[in-house]
Amino acid sequence: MSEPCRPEELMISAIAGLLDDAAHIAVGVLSPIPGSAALLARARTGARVSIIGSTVPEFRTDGGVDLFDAAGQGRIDAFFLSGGQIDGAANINLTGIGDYPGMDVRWSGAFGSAYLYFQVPKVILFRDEHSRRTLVDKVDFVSAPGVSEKGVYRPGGPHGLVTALCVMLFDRKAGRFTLQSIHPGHSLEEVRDNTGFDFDCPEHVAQTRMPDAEALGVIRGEVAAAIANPYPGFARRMFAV
Amino acid sequence: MSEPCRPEELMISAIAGLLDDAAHIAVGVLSPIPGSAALLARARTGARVSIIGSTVPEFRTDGGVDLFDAAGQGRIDAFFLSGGQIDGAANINLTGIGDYPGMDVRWSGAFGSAYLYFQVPKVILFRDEHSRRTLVDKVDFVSAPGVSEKGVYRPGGPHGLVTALCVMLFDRKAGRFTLQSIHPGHSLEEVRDNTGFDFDCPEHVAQTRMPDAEALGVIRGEVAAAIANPYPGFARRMFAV
Amino acid sequence: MADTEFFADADALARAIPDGAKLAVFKDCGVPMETARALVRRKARGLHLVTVPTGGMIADLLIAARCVDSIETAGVSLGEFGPARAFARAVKSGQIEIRDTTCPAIYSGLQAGEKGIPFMPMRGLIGSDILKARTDYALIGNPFAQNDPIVAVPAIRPDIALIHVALADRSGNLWVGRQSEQKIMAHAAHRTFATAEKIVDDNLLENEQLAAAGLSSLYVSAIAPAPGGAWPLDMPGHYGTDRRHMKDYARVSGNDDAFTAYLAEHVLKKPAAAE
Amino acid sequence: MADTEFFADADALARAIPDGAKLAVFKDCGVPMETARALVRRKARGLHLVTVPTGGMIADLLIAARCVDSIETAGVSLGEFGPARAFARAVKSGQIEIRDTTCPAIYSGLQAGEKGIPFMPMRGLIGSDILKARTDYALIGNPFAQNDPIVAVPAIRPDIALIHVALADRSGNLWVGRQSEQKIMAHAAHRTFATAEKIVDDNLLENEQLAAAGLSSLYVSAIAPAPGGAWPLDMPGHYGTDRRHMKDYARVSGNDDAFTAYLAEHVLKKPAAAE
Repeated sequence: MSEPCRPEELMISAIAGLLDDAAHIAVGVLSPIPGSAALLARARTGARVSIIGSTVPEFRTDGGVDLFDAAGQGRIDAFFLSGGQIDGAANINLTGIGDYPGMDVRWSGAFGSAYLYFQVPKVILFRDEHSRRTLVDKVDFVSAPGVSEKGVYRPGGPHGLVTALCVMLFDRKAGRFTLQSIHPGHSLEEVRDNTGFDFDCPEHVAQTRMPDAEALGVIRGEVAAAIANPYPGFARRMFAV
Repeated sequence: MSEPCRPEELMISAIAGLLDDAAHIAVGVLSPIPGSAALLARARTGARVSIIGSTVPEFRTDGGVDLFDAAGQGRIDAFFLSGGQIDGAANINLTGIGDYPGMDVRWSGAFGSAYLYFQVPKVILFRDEHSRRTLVDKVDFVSAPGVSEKGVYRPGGPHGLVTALCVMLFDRKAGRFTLQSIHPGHSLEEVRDNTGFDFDCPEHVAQTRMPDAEALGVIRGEVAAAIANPYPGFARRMFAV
Repeated sequence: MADTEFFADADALARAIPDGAKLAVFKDCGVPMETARALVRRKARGLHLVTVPTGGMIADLLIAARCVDSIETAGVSLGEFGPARAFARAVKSGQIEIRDTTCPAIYSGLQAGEKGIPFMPMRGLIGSDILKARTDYALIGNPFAQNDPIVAVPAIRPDIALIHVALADRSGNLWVGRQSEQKIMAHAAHRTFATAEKIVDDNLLENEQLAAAGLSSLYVSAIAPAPGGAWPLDMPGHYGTDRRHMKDYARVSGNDDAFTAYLAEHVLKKPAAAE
Repeated sequence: MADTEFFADADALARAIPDGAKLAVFKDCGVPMETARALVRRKARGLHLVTVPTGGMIADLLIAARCVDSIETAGVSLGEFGPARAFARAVKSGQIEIRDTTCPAIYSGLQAGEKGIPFMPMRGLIGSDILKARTDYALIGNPFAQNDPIVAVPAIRPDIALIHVALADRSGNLWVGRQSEQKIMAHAAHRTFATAEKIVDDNLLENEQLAAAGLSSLYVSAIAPAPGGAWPLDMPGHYGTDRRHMKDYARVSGNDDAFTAYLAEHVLKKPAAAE
């Protein structure tokens, strides 16, 4: 394992660290880094992993009715969401910027977020780009809300946020993020400068733990091999498989 | 066609006469006479016929979710129901006699009646035995009501009643049966004596039309052959096929 | 999410079904008769049956053997073989609690369970004595129309969906064939216990033709081999109904002495599977 | 119930789709691309698309070719090939009406349509700006609990479900494979128009293995042969995605001149089917 840990591998390892207690992890389309993290968690804990778009039978789920119903049945423990914008209350915006509906910037749409964010107990937000453009004070459009009023049925919700700079955990009662760890090579100042929302910060912020040699071996071995089925481009780029 | 028309063949013909405008006729379990009538109607009009329990692909329906949903979609035009008791308001009782739930006589249960009676535009009631035991003033238990209050969504309901003695039509507005025709060999008096409910009667009651030679030929030919798949016992007994 | 557990036979599988469990069983084509017999052999008690949507010999047998406390059903009958007399007698005597309904209400309740929603609206039922007796159903308004009442059928989530299938694989996947309702049952139930005519090595979900009627191991908690497991009922592609046996059963149903003899001969000592 | 009508090709089938029709199209594995191109060729106008539950190239192409007045969708994107620029531009300019929602709400609406019920309760959505914009959705109470609001998604009944399948037979039955959602679409829609890779003589519903994923002719109004009919998208068991073509399309999407050239080359003159 001569090659040093790459930023993507650190994020894979950081996300996997949040998945220890999830028995069934589902992964949406276009999520190769969370997908790899789910597979790393699987190698450690034996978790079941379902990846939308994979044709490997053990990962297969079509992202159709069955997937959403399974979430409703409580059979999915962890899922990943992203957003064009994510704000300090963990609201996510996958719809666009500006006044709805004739927005200045129009993205693809909410997909399953406005449902799965409510149903899956542990939703991990993932956004590689950590900037004031992506992590905003308040999203322009709430595709899916981070917290719900009392009385709204919501077994699920945000657990944490992983970016290229840090890991934050979300406190559902307070409705706020707390900085959990900063990736090696980055500083609290850098995180503050690039975050558009206010968040809580412990006195001493830990450094995100680097994946050890064993973890890197798993990532570059069985994870790389498995992730190539749904995400051939990613696997080629990252692992040359 | 030397053999004279049998009572079952007359009922088959009488029921088929009520099905002229039905493009899709569904038949429940244990309904060989209505099933034969549906097949006779099909020979005349080209109607689609679905028979629960048949394994012939063109008649096949499993009586599962698809059948009930198809009725909800408006894709079934005619269906048949029977009852341990049927009353003058076309209420049917498939549940039992006496006080519910510990009834003196307990039958199998309502099956799909409490739904299909509401959804299928033309429901034909069929009960071979015409007696004060089966055709009562008021059913002990309403498994499915004949008429509904204003405001209740009900595109379907009872169209008529065929027994071993006669054909009655049901007036949904009045909520009453009208005698339509009496089978050859039977009298109005006999019908009155054996009917436990009050019904309307025109001044001159027609005789139920006997199936002509062509109809008998179809019944004993293609209908007998087709009905043998879901109802082998009936076909053997009736048509020796 | 525990992995699928494999049992040696229906008796071992039935021992894992707790007394008092709420069991869903399908009406035909894959009735888990051998599991039912194994439940009788292990003297299961206090079961709550949900017939999907109607019941036949399996319900009558379990009731006659005093395994059942309550039944939710759209109807129980032996079909062309006659009435289910043990069922009728147990309802009349109050030996079991009866929760009458209509076929699509069972499906609606299971589909609500499958979706994780508290209820499913359903047309029909209004004005019936069934609705009057089902105080657990509600009448609600259609929010998109004036004065349009509709029944809300509460979700049904059985403890265990009990099914018999043609094929299972070593990964815990099942092939349910035309009986797509068995998928609804498995989704709605907390756990699914299946017996199978055959357990194969190849993953069923890798076969494009079979996969369409496949049920993922995600839903399957337990599998046991049981060739002839639906006997004396039919299993399409494997065997037809044992009509002579059904006629015999119809005669003993509801007759104590005859049923005791039937149990001794056909249930308590494990019968050879019919082919 | 008219019998299934057979058309010579997708162009003949597209001529039977009226302007202004509300069309449901599935997200992948059987996207009726050739029918979409035929709709562009016949200059269809005023279509209302319901993507099940999301849309890709088919929505983007029909919008760019000005066939579409409105779209109900959980999202439109070319996936790994990039954003659906024609879609985004048409939403921004108001060229099309957008009815945003979330995936399971499309399924819930279609399943309500399938069951003939006016609405389906659905968890989630509360507190989102999607729900605020969907004034056709309602918030109702759960009749079985206190203070438990839930969204009522109104039934969706498309005029036509537009699908592309691997197999059709001469009796009008289809084989939809793993894509069981295409059955939901067909049930919910008033009519289903299908193109097929292949039309076979044998009745698909007679084959026990195929029947489980069969869609009865009861639901199928029109069938036309269209080998390669999903191109440039994939058709499992037949062909994969034409990735080079998708990259080309992603480049022309939202660029008027380039799109005009694309139309001329790949749509207005009928392209050879990809294998």
